[in-house]
Amino acid sequence: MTAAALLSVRGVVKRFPGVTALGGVDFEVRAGEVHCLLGQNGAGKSTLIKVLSGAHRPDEGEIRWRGEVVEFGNPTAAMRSGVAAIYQELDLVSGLSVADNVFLGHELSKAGFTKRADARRRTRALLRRLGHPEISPDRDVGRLSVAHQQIVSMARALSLDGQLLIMDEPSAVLDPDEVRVLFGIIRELTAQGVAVIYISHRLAEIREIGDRVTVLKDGRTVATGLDAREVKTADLIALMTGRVLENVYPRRKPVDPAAPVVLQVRGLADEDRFREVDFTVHAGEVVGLAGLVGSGRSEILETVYGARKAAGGTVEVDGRRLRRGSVGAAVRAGMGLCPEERKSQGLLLDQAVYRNITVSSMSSFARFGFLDDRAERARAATLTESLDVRPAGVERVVRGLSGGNQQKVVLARWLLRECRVLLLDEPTRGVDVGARSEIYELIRALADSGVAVVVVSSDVEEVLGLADRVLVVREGRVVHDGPADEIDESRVLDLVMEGHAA
Amino acid sequence: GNTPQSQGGDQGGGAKVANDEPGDKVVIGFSAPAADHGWMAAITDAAKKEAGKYSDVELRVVEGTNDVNLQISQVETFINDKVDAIVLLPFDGAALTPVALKAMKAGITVINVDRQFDSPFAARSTVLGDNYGMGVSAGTYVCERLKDKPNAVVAEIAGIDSLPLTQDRSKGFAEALSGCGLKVGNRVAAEFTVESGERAAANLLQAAPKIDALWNHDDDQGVGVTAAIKNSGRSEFFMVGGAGSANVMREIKADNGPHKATVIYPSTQGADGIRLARLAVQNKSLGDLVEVEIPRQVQLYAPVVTKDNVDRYLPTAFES
Amino acid sequence: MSEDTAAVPAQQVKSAPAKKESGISALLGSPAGRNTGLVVALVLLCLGGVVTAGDRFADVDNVLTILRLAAVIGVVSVGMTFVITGGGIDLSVGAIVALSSVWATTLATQGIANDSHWIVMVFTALLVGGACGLVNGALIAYGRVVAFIATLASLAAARGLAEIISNRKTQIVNVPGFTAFFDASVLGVPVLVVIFALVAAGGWVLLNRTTFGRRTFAVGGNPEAARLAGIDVRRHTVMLYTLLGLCCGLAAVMLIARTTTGSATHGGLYELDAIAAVVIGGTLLSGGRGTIAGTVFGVLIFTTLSNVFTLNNLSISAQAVAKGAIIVVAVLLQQRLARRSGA
Amino acid sequence: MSEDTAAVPAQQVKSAPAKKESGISALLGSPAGRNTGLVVALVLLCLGGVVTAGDRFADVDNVLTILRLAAVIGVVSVGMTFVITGGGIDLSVGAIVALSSVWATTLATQGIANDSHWIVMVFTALLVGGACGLVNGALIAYGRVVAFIATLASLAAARGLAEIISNRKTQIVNVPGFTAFFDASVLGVPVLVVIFALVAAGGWVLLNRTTFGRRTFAVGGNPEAARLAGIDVRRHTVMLYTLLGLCCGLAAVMLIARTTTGSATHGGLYELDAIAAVVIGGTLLSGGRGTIAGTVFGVLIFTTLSNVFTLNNLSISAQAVAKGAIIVVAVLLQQRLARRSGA
Ligand SMILES: Nc1ncnc2c1ncn2[C@@H]1O[C@H](COP(=O)(O)OP(=O)(O)OP(=O)(O)O)[C@@H](O)[C@H]1O
Ligand SMILES: Nc1ncnc2c1ncn2[C@@H]1O[C@H](COP(=O)(O)OP(=O)(O)OP(=O)(O)O)[C@@H](O)[C@H]1O
Ligand SMILES: O[C@@H]1[C@H](O)[C@H](O)CO[C@H]1O
Ligand SMILES: [Mg+2]
Ligand SMILES: [Mg+2]
Repeated sequence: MTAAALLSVRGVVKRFPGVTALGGVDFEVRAGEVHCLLGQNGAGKSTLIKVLSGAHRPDEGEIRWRGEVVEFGNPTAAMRSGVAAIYQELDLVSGLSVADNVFLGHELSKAGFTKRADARRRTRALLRRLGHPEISPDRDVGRLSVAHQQIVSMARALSLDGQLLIMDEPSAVLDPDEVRVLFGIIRELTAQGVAVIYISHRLAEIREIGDRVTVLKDGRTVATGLDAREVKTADLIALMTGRVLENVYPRRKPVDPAAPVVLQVRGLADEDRFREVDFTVHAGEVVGLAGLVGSGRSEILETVYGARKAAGGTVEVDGRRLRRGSVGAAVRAGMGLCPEERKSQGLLLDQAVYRNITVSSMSSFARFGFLDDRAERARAATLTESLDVRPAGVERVVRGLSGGNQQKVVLARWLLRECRVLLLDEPTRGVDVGARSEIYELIRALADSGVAVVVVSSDVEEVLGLADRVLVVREGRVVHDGPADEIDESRVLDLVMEGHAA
Repeated sequence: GNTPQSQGGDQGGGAKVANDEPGDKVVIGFSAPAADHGWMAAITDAAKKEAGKYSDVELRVVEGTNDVNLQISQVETFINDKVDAIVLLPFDGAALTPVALKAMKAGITVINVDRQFDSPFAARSTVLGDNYGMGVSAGTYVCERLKDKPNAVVAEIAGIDSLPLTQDRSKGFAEALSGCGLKVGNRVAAEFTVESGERAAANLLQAAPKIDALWNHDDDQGVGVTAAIKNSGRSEFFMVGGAGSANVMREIKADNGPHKATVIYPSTQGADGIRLARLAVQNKSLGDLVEVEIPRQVQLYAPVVTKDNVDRYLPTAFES
Repeated sequence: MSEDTAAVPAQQVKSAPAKKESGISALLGSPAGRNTGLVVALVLLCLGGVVTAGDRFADVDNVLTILRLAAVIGVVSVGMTFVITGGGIDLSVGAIVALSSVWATTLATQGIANDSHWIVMVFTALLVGGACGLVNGALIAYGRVVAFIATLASLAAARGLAEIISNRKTQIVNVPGFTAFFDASVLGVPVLVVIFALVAAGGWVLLNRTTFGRRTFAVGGNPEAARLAGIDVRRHTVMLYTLLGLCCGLAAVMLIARTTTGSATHGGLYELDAIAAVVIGGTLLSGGRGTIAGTVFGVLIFTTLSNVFTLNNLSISAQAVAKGAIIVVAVLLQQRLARRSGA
Repeated sequence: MSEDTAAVPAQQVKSAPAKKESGISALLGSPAGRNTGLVVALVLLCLGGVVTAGDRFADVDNVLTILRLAAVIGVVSVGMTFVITGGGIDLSVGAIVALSSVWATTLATQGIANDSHWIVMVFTALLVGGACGLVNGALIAYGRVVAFIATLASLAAARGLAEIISNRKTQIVNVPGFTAFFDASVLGVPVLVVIFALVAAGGWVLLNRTTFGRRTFAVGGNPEAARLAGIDVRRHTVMLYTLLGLCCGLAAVMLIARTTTGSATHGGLYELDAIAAVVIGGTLLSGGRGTIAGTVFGVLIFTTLSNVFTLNNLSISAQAVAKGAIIVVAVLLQQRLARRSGA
């Protein structure tokens, strides 16, 4: 242990009933550094963060803060010591305003009365610093996009003026531009001696912003203090996954030009978010939708799926026109959607994994309405095994799974249903490198079997690596539609940003 | 009837001599609706007090309830227990009839109190207040006082409106009034409680800017009605009470409030039921009657209490 | 709703993944085990009954009395379990029971029943109950009126209607076949108890073994996710309230049989009794989690409590105080034991 | 809870992007505007009153009567708004009002009050109410008993206790100073109405302008987030129930003044009335969203409704049916208008 260690962690263990989430974690963080935490989904990163920020009590182990042994019995204690955290599951209170959320728990007040003007002013300043002056401090947080919610969370963490700032996958919902702003702020903070613990599944980011790296695997430290710029990607992946990964993106097969059109969208429009959206997807084709956060991609997908009412236009599957605004009709026609916000839109959090998987195909397990529970579990088990959902066990309640594994459960739902059209909104958000390549394989395999796939992603590299054809969406309009191999990342970024560049 | 408060102790029927001698032990089950208002609480209290006077009576009182299903099961439990008698003030007379019949068939003496069964075979004897008669008494009194005012405004504050007994009272009142050419101009219903009485009266007083007479079915809710009247500062009318609580009688006696009369609906029916049950089980007769069996039905009288006769009734009145 | 506040720690517990079950914890985790606390509470209550009332409590007749008492509210509570599991609430159940009982016993209905078959009364009650449930469901699912308010409105309207139809008189049943059928016993078990058992068993199967039940959990647990998974949440919601309405109609038939009357005062405060039984049984008021077995235990705990009180000649007010205390103890017991079983 | 089912489409609306607000919609979005539907409903109701009952309705005395009747349940409802916003529920409010009223009017208390000052009665009621709330809160937050059940138990226990203390008799108040104070008027406005106004205003400030209020929203909206933000959720929960208990104590004082009595029957079904007023006012039963102004409108709608009915000499049954219909209309109105304002 060097003298400069701001925080040092020794032998931390955290058990949940039936799971040992942390089985002995050691690492230390120095003032002024960006310390990256890497690990597969379920490795224990978020749990560790919660232990460090006082949200969980460790069962064993020692935490030293500025050299002294501390016990953060609750989040307040940690905050008082100067630890601020941005949690992976954005823990904001919808219904409260942005400013209220930023100062929740450490309200600016006088004799119990909130100083609303001050809070508003300071919130505005923080948001400006984060590059988002357009977010109003008075907006209800629940009505912001996920990306903006992430910004608010960051504002909240900054407002605490901590000595250690912990960020659990902050970039997952941000677009490249915003990530750049975020990194600027991180640099600013570290220059002032603030330490940052940074978690991300995007290795490129680690290299760009990180100083040192600690890798967790199955709740244990497998490597610590690695130099973020020196260490080889292959080594990191090997440390995390225990195996060697050659190609993240699967090889594309040329799409058969004679393949039938499966999904045909014409003139789709909604009240105000997008209009005149036309595109077609052939059997076996993967179409990627690139665009800025808030450009309307999610709304387009949801409208195609019938989950929002369209103001105009038509959607056809295999040449048959779907009834507007009916999810049931879409599902019956063979469509499936993995929604953007898996917790609030995708999952039945308090129910077993297998029930989450079979919920859209119940009738195939039922006879006169009676379910064959055993068959359900067996099918679900096969799927979770092939997707490597961890920890295994289809009876497990979904809430207890790590974010990446929850995502796989949603995917499994539509794999089971054998769709004609699969709509994926940010399918790899929060998914680790290993699993991500597995998901890519899966998507590709589905396409190869004749499914029409539409993928929305904020990760341009992902869109280009995965899709056969790329659509760029800007402010509710499709501004580009062409083969993926005829366009490169910077061109996409240009298209995406046009008129946006500040 | 007697009340826990009265000093009289042994009243009624002059039954004291032979009938009060201890006889065979009698186990009596007692069930009544929820004591959600003073009169009903007084019923149970009086029954308990009465039973306490007899060394040969063991009384089992069960939770008051307005759920007929629960009350039926209480009676079933009494039947299982093989009590000697059941004194039953049913929440709904008709609904409790089958189980009372069952008890009678099981050889248990059932005494029906206040709200009547719809089969004569369901009870050995019935102690009834006279709800219709109450309305008639109140109406007749109002007629007497207002006979010179053909356009007089008469208002009525009823009790729980969904109970048949309330219907009977209102019917009697309306019919007596029509005898002198009057009718009820404004009618509201309360729930036998002080609070509901105050609420109903406050609204009623707004609905009727001028009133000549007001009949209130129940003296418990009457406490609230009086409070509302006092608060409104209105004094142009007189008021007739119902059931006959001690505090209303004191008010009548002192002549310092809106109440000028009240119509008695004895809260001692339960106590009478206990007595009858004991006598019937022990095969005794009702003292002052020549008849050797206790009667099938005792209907209590609903007299009008006024300043002139209040002293006679005050000792047996219930405290609300 | 309510329990969310308390649930902060509970949620943590709730979210615990099912561990590999072993020995005792496996037992406790089984359907019966999940209700250990309730079973223990019920057993303690019965012990209390035996100690204080001895044979009078442990008698077959007494047990049947408890079960008959439980039957009517039990049927309503089973239906309520579905609605609450599906994320709803229904305050109008008592009023629906009243309205159904009144409608099924009007002179006209009884006349038709006497001319044809008593089953007409049963159908009338079911029809009225089902229709009320349908209206509730439609108001909530398509009218988007908050369930609490929609059913509060129905409560007022249905009771008012029942009073108008019955003219606030108790309607006495004079259909011999009807009473004869429901007064009978099957192998010593009263028909009413048999009906309750069938409804409970049917409810269990429906909730735990059918697609309908599975959808109910989904709709209650996360309606948005259920919708995006292709479930017609609104239609399902309507079905849930209609099902509960049918249960109320059936309960009305049972109450008519038990009292030989239909009345606008029937079913008073059934809403509280039913919700209490359901919630004490372990169904989450916030939806997504429900258990029929728990509900049945909940009903039995409340009815046994009344029975033990009846046998014991306690002062009435003291009973109320004791009841409060016992409810809390039962819940604490259930929680401690359920927690241990990792449920 | 309940409204989640109904909220499926509502959620959609919620997650829809807020459009740039302009003109009318900006107005509708303002605090007053958020309650447009309620205001419109109340205005329509009053119009109905004027048309059917003319001067008798539009009379100052009548308006004061309505306000006086609204005052007691109003104070309870303001307290209930906090508990529900904080994610809880309290079924014991009526029983707490009863117990406080009884305790504050025992011969002993009145004796002390007569010997010293009538304020003793007020303190007694507040103390009893606060203590009951504290017990509720502790059971829920630390005992982890589901709020519905915990307060149902308190309901039984508190009413039983009130009956025991009062011996089920109505306790009449003979403390001249007390009655004189509360019967008085301030500039023509009855003291009870003044108290209600103060409580409502105080409640509004507390909920919307203090850290306590902010935390109440957080605790109800997302208890886990509140905990992570360093809020002691359990302590806060206890405070919420205690606050409601204090409101019940105050309501008891007001009821004592209005009826000149304390009684174990006071406060009957206040739980339903208060929850209904709160929910119709727009507070979410699932917590996290609450409005004092809405609650006040909710209370006024219900009390005005009975007043108009009485002025029109409507039969109780017809009142019930009409009430049901009007509630639904009010809610639909509120929803359509609120939706338009983008709420
Ligand atoms: N509250 C909880 N109850 C039970 N198990 C939990 C809980 N929280 C986390 N776990 C378990 O602990 C392990 C570590 O989860 P954690 O969320 O820390 O992973 P992670 O490294 O953050 O993964 P991801 O990259 O997917 O976010 C997982 O197996 C998870 O199922
Ligand atoms: N100017 C804006 N910038 C960012 N978000 C906006 C803006 N206007 C509205 N939003 C919100 O952003 C949400 C996300 O928009 P949408 O889903 O259409 O974008 P997206 O392209 O899918 O982006 P994301 O990757 O965040 O999902 C919308 O629900 C909307 O409420
Ligand atoms: O319950 C009612 C009322 O209390 C009335 O005052 C007397 O008759 C009883 O039956
Ligand atoms: Mg994580
Ligand atoms: Mg999106």
